[in-house]
Amino acid sequence: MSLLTLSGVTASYGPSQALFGVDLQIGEGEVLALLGRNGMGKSTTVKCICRMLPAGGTLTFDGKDLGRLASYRAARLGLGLVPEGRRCFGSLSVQENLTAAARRGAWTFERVVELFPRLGERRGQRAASLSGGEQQMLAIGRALMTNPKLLILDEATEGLAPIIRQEIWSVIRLLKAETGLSILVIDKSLRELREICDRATILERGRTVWAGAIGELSDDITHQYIGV
Amino acid sequence: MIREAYVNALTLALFALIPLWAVLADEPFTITLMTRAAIFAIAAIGLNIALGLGGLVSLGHAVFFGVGGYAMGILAHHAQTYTALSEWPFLIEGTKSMPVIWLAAVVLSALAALVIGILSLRTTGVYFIMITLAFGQMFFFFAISWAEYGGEDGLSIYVRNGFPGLNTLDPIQFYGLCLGLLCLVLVFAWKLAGSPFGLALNAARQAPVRVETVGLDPTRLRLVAFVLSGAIAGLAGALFADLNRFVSPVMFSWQTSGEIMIFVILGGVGRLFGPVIGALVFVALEHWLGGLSEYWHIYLGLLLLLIVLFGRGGLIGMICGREAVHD
Amino acid sequence: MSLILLIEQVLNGLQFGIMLFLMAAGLTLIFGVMGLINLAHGSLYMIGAFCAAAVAAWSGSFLLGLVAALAGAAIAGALVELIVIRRLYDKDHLDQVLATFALILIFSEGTRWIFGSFPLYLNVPAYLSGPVTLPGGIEYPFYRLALIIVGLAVAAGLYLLISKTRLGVQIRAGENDREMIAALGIDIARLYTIVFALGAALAGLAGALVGAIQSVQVGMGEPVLIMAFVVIVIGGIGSIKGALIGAVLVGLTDTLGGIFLPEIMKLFFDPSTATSIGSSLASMAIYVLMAAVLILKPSGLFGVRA
Amino acid sequence: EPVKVGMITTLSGGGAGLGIDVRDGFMLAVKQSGNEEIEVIVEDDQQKPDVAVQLSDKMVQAEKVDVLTGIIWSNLAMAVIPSVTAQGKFYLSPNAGPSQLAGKGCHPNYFNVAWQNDNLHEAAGAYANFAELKNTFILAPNYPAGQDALTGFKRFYKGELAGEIYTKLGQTDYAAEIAQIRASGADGVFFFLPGGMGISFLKQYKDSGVDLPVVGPAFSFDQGILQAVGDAALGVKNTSQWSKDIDNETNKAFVESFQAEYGRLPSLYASQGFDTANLLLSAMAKADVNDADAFRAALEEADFKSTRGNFRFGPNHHPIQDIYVREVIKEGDVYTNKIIGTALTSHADAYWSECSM
Amino acid sequence: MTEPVLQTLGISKSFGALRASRDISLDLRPGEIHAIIGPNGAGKTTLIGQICGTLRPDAGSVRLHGRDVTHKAARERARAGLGRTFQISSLAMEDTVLENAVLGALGAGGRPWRFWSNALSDKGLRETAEEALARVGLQDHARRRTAELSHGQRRQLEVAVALTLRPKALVMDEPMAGMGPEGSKRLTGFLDALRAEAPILLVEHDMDAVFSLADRISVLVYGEVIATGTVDEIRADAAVREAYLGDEA
Ligand SMILES: Nc1ncnc2c1ncn2[C@@H]1O[C@H](COP(=O)(O)OP(=O)(O)OP(=O)(O)O)[C@@H](O)[C@H]1O
Ligand SMILES: Nc1ncnc2c1ncn2[C@@H]1O[C@H](COP(=O)(O)OP(=O)(O)OP(=O)(O)O)[C@@H](O)[C@H]1O
Ligand SMILES: [Mg+2]
Ligand SMILES: [Mg+2]
Repeated sequence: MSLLTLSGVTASYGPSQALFGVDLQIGEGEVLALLGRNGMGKSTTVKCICRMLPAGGTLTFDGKDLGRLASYRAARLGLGLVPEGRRCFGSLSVQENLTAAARRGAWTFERVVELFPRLGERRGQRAASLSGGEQQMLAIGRALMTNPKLLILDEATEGLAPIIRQEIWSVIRLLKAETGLSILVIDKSLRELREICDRATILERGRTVWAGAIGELSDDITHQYIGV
Repeated sequence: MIREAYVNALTLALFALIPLWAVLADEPFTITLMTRAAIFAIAAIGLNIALGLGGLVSLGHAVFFGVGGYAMGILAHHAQTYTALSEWPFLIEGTKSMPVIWLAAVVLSALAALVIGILSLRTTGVYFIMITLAFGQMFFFFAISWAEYGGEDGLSIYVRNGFPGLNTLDPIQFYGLCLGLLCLVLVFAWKLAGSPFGLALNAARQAPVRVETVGLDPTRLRLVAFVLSGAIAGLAGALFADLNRFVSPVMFSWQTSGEIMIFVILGGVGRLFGPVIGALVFVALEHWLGGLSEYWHIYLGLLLLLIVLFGRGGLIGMICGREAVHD
Repeated sequence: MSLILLIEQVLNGLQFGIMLFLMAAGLTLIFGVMGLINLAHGSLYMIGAFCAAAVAAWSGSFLLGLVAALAGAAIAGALVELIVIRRLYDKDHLDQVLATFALILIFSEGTRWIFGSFPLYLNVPAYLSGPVTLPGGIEYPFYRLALIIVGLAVAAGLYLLISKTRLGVQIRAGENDREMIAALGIDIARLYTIVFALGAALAGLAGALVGAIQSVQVGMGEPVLIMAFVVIVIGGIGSIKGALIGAVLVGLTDTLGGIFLPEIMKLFFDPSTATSIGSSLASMAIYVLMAAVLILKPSGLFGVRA
Repeated sequence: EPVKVGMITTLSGGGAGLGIDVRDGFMLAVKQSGNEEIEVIVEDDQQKPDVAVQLSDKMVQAEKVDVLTGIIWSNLAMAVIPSVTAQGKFYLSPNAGPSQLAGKGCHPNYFNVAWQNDNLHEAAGAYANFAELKNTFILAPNYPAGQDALTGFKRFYKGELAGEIYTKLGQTDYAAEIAQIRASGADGVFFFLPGGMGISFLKQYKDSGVDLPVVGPAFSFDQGILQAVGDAALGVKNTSQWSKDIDNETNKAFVESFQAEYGRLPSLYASQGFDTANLLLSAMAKADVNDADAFRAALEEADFKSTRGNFRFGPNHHPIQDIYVREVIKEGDVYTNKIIGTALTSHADAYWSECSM
Repeated sequence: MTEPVLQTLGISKSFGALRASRDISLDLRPGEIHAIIGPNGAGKTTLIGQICGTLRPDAGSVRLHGRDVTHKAARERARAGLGRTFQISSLAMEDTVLENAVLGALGAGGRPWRFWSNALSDKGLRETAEEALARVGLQDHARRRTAELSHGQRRQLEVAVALTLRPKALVMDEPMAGMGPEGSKRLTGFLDALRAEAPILLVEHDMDAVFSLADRISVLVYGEVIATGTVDEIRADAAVREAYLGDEA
């Protein structure tokens, strides 16, 4: 059974429509890549899932209709968001950023620090003065602290050093293997995505134009829709 | 949604036609009200340059309004009593001539804005609001105890000052003068918004670091905006004092600063005609509701509340929607 | 001036400062922590005082009056948040200014409509009134000592709430990015209603406590509002410690300025002129202090640079 | 054609109580006269000078009133009166009496039916002598009326001053001043702190344990405000040209009918409004308002029954009247005043000689 | 050897106990792309801040065209021809794309004190702006509000604004971040061509781009330059692999 299902989702920013019909499914324990060029609606889709933007069409998560829920209720169903641009709470310390989001479960402050030791070193520092990469780790840690069923990573490796990026990919692999967490990833690094994702969905101008197992993603298709 | 240009034209038409009607219908008080609205509009346009364009939320514009007012009060007072304003280092005499008074008001309030601006612009955001308020309060308390010019009682000048070729005692002629100045100030504000300076100032409000990295000094841009803004408010202050033939420390009070700001917000921050519409509507409401009940403030409050809750970006925002992307 | 008098005046300054803190405490929460410009804070202060006066007159109990002040202001605050403020979080700060200005009009005239145009009676209860003698022979009103204690307790409570509890962390996170904290599963809307009501209750409490030694009348909240803003800004927005220190600084400046400036002026002018000039300067003193602090430290004494 | 009266007074905001009382007193007199020939237009000045000026323009230009009245505050009076009298209108002041308008700035069309601002303070000074205060501490807010108050007090007071301080306008905490009073060795305190300032001062004074005798003008002890001060005011002596127990028929009838009409005791301000209306009505009975000279002469005669008993105008159109000393007492549950003596008899103001009228 | 366009001489900077830059000396020569890589938090942005004038070094000096600019404000360095893009987009969001570009042109001209003429109808300004937009491929979006752009498009605009300055040297903080693969590829090609016009100090975590573009690479770790060299030298450096590259070499 699929954990998250979107069908025919539409959304607009004021008068300008950004999504025209997005269909997408993520099964339990599945890792899905959401692909597309810049500005094609990936982040907008994520916003619709997290109820940060009103959406048309149907969205169900874990058997429940997301349609009319307030953002915080949707999140409590088990959505953990690492948003585009990190959006850490700048005036809070690292530790406070993490505790603000905490919900009961396997992920605790200690475990997050274990995952990202650097956050432990900087636990008292205000998030606004962290380096870009540190902020990115904080954003991931913060999402994990909510102990989600579905982790949504919107460009979560943006701006990270290769070695850390590798680390994050291995964390994702680990999460996938050990905890059975479902994950939605948006990332530009196709190479890694091919390795860890089960399936992929491609957006073009606010529509789902391709969906399938990652193995079926041919070079022709990526060339057509992603440009590489 | 109605095009903003139509709303602007309609507003100007109201400013032209209502007083005309008032003359024909012999309703001189309506002219006085419109004069009041026009003067407040000038002050609010001044503030809007700092507030809307520069993002400088000044709760101290009463200072400039008051400096303008006192420039007029003091000059006219000395002219009236045939005493010199100062004899050293050089002789300064009072005057009852509006153009001279305006010049003095503009120059003095610009100076005040320069000094206050230099000191205040070190701060940003809420701190800026509060430091400008602090300067306002200093002027207010100073004026209250400035016995020489009436202290809290203020200064009356019994006859309105003169303008060459006009009879300013005639309400409609004085109104014409104010309307003329309002139009001038409007044109200036309009040109300013589209000018290189306006563009840079606008960007300095949104992304000061960006402005800095293209080689401009955001603080200096803001300072110039603040001075321009103060000078215009000063001009309005001189006119307001002349309308009432009276100045008092109330012109310096934080409530006055607040009111000027309310005009801008009510009409629409950063929109050319926002302050004008705000001032007109506020004066009209005050007048009309004042006659309804002793507790008319409640109605005024409710109306303002409805406007904020259901309109985005003040009255203009409510009528015309969000600002069009201009070419 | 005798040493005893000097000490007493310093004590008065401190005491006035803590009273200012009490008045500013609610504002620190709403403005400093939630980041909401609430001009109607003074109105909540007034509502507290009026509720206390009405209930104390009816029941004869000052304590019941205080309870009523807390409850009345909290309810008013919660309603305001639910009906008005809630719709303004995602709007411009300036819309908050206009809306809360409108609320001042409504509250002031509404209060006058209900309670009439004359000041109300609210007095210190017998068991708290009269002077006590402090070590050194200073006679000091007992009630003011009580105010100091309440003020310090509120300061400590707020400090713990904001910096030590998860609730405090979430409130501050909400100020940074409301949308994001909601996306993490926190019902920020309800949280804000609670915080706003709490801030309002503190304002109401201050109104009742301070109203007992001042006059309970329409418009009593506006000067307080300005003072409270001054206090918070000097201390640095968002810092409880800053607000407390700012309050004491303002209290000392105001009190000692009022005493010493006229004396200093007497060195230069005849007594009558000197008192007049001196007290004009004294009325400006706290604003000069605020401007000076901000010029030297643009984000207040303990504020963090945005 | 009826006489049109424009009343500009404070009906909203914190100072509304005074304006409402003046209005109610005035309207009561008009109603009792049964005179159909008078039309009163009332407007709220919000205690703002510029609004008052606007309204006076409106009254003169649009309503074409014959007589203006109603202003409570000196600063509003200074903004309005010179210009309306210059335009040939009559102005009858039911409350404010700034010194400029009594002296050099007096005007034939301006009549003050209340007092010159200094009067009650002068009476307090006289009373302080009588009460044998030798070393008084005096305080008032730092603005023109406050400065006039202390000057007025000193004009009649003969003893020493233990201290003289100006407080901030709108100040609400007086701990520091009270400490100064305590330390000054004074044997009495005179203060002029109108409105909420006086309430705060008295409450705090009482609570401080300093128990020197206090005198002040009636403003802080008037009917509207006393209930809010409560016990703290009991026994305080204050000076006033009116009190509800002044023993004459007019006053008795006024107090009774006011209470019947509005359900509260009348205040000083109500009596002033009432007297102002009666003065106007008396002049209307004698002359046509359009005949300015005759009407002015009729006003000058002050041929009406004042609630204060003796009342006449001096050459500068300010009252010559007795000023009483009252003591705050409690009648049942209500705090009120009782006359205990007369401070000054047939007292005129200090400025009339400067008036060249 | 040609004179460096940009040079830092032993600059150091601490935040409290944290030494974010330690005695860093490096330079940028005409026509080259000099990449700076290093782990997150190594102090790259801090270094750029000091070069561009938004941070003041505790010690050391910065030279632009041989002139000491250590004590010059950011805007003065910009006017002297130093262009910069930010790690986190910093643009006037309510303004249109074109207006943002015109702002750059305006700053380069250094004449914002014109209160009467219209900025957008000024031919010089507008041409400069439109040309820069066209070069990054945003010409079709000129009339849109910046807030409506997607993340990647904003990055392009950042570069465009820097170009309107007609810079003599460019300092870019992670220009590829947030660009899709296609966008990165295009930007790579673009920077490659740009280096002749203005040498580039490039901070970037996208190793494909760095390896294909950089003439030299400096590696910053804990605020210290641990290695400088050609692509091949750096790829082969064990310390760099351990601290930064991992197996991506
Ligand atoms: N706040 C906004 N207001 C108006 N339009 C917007 C807004 N945010 C995004 N858009 C528009 O919606 C479309 C989709 O944007 P979205 O951010 O979802 O793209 P994306 O696929 O995430 O791109 P990228 O890879 O660059 O992040 C774009 O055309 C963009 O211009
Ligand atoms: N204002 C500041 N106060 C305290 N610490 C700071 C401040 N600015 C930066 N730092 C710290 O200095 C270190 C260097 O930060 P910097 O932003 O330069 O890193 P970076 O190399 O650009 O990293 P990234 O690649 O992740 O962007 C980080 O550990 C950061 O937390
Ligand atoms: Mg995106
Ligand atoms: Mg960085």
